[in-house]
Amino acid sequence: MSEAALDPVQTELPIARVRGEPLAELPADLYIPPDALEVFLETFEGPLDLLLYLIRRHNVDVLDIPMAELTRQYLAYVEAARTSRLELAAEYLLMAAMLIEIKSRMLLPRPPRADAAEPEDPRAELVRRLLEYEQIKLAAQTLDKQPRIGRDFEPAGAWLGAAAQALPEVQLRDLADAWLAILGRARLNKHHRMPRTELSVREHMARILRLLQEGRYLEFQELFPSSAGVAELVVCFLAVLELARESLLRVSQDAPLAPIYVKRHESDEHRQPE
Amino acid sequence: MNPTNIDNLSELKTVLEAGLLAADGPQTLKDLARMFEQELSADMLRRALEELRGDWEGRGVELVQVADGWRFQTRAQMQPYLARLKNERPPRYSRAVLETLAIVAYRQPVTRGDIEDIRGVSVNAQIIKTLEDRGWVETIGHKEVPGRPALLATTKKFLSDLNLRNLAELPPLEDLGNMLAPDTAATPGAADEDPEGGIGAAGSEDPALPASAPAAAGAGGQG
Amino acid sequence: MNPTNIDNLSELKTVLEAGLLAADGPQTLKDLARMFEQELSADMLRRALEELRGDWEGRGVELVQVADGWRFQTRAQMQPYLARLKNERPPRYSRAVLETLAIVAYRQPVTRGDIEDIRGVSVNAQIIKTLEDRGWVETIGHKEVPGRPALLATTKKFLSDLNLRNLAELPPLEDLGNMLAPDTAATPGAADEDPEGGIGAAGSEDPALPASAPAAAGAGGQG
Repeated sequence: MSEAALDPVQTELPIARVRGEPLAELPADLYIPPDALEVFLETFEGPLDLLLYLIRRHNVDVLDIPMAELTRQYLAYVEAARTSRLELAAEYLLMAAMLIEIKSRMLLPRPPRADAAEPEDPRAELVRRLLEYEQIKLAAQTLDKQPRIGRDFEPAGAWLGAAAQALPEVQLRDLADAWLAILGRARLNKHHRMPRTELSVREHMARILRLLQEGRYLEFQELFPSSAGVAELVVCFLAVLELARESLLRVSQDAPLAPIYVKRHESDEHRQPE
Repeated sequence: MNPTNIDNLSELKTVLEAGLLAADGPQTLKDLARMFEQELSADMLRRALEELRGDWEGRGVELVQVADGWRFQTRAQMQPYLARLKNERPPRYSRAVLETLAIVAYRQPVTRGDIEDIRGVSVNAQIIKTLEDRGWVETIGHKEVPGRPALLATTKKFLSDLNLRNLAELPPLEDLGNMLAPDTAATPGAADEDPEGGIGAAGSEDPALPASAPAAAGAGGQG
Repeated sequence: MNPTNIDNLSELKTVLEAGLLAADGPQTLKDLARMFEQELSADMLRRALEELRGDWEGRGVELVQVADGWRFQTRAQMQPYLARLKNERPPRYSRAVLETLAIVAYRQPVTRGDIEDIRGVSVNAQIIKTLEDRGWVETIGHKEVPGRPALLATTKKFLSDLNLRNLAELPPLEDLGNMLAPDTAATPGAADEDPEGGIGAAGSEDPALPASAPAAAGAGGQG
C-alpha cells in the first residue's frame, strides 16, 4: 500500500505545482478568513468528523488511508485555527498527536505477530473509530428523517365530553336506599307522615305544570295525552285534582257546559282566556 | 399545485377533521380558516363542519360547537367506559344529594321547604344546584305561597340517565316500605362508608344523623 | 343490562374509537380491555382494532400501533395544514443531540463515556438532559466500574414518538460495505488489506445491537 498510490492527487487534480510538488493538499477552505474558518470548524462535531470530511472529500478508501497526506491536511486546519486564536477543543489536539504517532509507526517495519497472522496495521484503531462514527453520523441523519410526533404528525384526540368530568353514577338502588333512609328516619321521629300518592300521579302533576308554564291557559281536555288509555286518563285526572287541592292549579268554567280552562295558580290573573 | 389548497368539500372535511382532532382545544372558524392558503368563507367552513358533524352521528365521539369554537368530544354514553379506562373510581354523591334527589323523584313537584320537611334538616342551595347542573332536576313553576318557592321536578334526562321510561318505573314505594324492618333505622348503615365524599358533599349537613340505609350491599357506584 | 357490556363488533369499535380518542397517549390491549365489564380476548380486541384501522383509511387521521400501544394520529399529508394551525414550531435538534440519540438508540445501554468514545468529543450534560426531558432517553442502571456511570437507554416513548413499535424497527445502520469509496474495490493498492475481515469491522462486533444492522462486513473483528 504505497502512500503514493493513495495520494489525493489521484482523485483530484493539483491546483498548482510548487517545485514539482502537487499542491492539492491544502484545501481551498484554508484560504478563507479566520472568522469564516471558525464557522467552518464549527460545522464539525469533532476531530473524527473533520477527518471523515477530509477523507470523503478526496474520495479516499477509508480502509487504506494515506496517513501522511491526511495528517498534513488535518494539521493545517489545526494550525490555521491556532494562529487565528480560535478556541479549539482539546480533542483536536489529541487527535493530531494520534495521527502523527500513526504516521510514524507506518514508517517503521511492523513487528511480526506471535500467531503469524497479518501484522497489525497501525491505522486499524483509527479506521475502526472513523467507520463507527460515520455509521452513527448517518444513523443520526436517518433518525432525524424518521416521522416524529409533533413535527410530522400529531396525536389525534377528542375532548372528554361534559359528562366526562367523572360525574357520580347513581343507580336506582341508590335512590331506593336514600328513600329508605328518609323513611327510616321519619318512622324514628314519628312526627312525619308520608303521604302516599301514586308515583304516576306525581309524574302527571309535573307534566301538567310544565304544560302550563308562563301563565298559559289550556282547555281542560288538552291536559290529557291524546294517546292515553283509560287508566292513564284516570291518573291524569287525579293529578289535576291533586294539583287543585295543593292550590297549584286554578280550574275555571264560565258557565255550565262551557269549556273548562286550567291555569297555574298565580297571582297575576289579569290575562283572560280568549 | 399548492399543498394547502382545497378542491372540494370532502377534502375540506378531511382536513377540518384532522385539524380538530389534532388541536388542543376548541377552534374557532377563524382558527380553522388559517389552515388553508386560499380564502375560505365562514359559510363554506360552517357547511363543512355541519356535514362533518352529521358524519359523526351515532359514534362515541361527536363534533360540537361550544362557546369558544368547535371541538370533538366524547359522548355522555361513553362515560362508563372512559371512567374504567382512566381507572378512576367514579365519585359519589353525598347522602344529602341522594336523598334530595329521591324526594324530588318520588314527591314531585316539591319545594325546597317540602324537602326540608321530609328530611328534617335544612337543604343547602348547593345541593339543589348540583342536581340542576346535572340536568336531573328543574324548576317547573312556583308555588303560590309567600316567597313563591320554586317547584322542583325531575327531568327527562334524569329518566334516561337512570334508564327509566317513566317515573312509574322507579322502585315502588310500597315495596320499599315493606322492606323496611321496624328496627332498621337504628342500625348503623353499612353503605355509608363515605358520608362526606363525592361532589355534592357540600350539602352533607347532617353528619350526626344515624345512617339508616338498610344493608343494601354495595350501594351505588362500584369502581 | 350492564352499560359496559358489549354485544357486537360495531359497538365494540365505537367504544374503542372513543376510548382511544379520549386517552392521553397510546393504549395497550390491556388498557383497552379494562373499559369493558365482560372479558374480551386480546384476539377480539385486535380484530376490532384492525377493522377500525380499516374504517379510517383515506382520512386525515389514522389508527396506528406503536411501542406503547394503539393511538390515533394525523397522517403526514395533513402536516402542512396542521403546521399553519399550530402556533409553536417543533424543536429542531442539533447534530450533537441527534448523534447522541443515535448512539443511545443503536448501542444501548451506553454510558456517557461510550458516547464520547464514539463521537470523539466530550458530551455536554445539556445534550443528555435535552433527550431526557423529551422523554426519549433514561437511566436504566449504573455500570459497575469506578464512578458507576449511568447506563442510558431509549424509552418506549422514544419509539412511539417516532412511530415505531420496537427497536428492531429502527432504520438499519448503514452497511459498512457501502461506506467504502466507490472505486476502492478496483484499486490495486488496497489489495493487501482484506476488506472482509480486516480493520473495517467497526461497529459490527456489538452483539447487543438492537437493529441488527445487516451485519456489517466481516464480524471477524481485528483478530
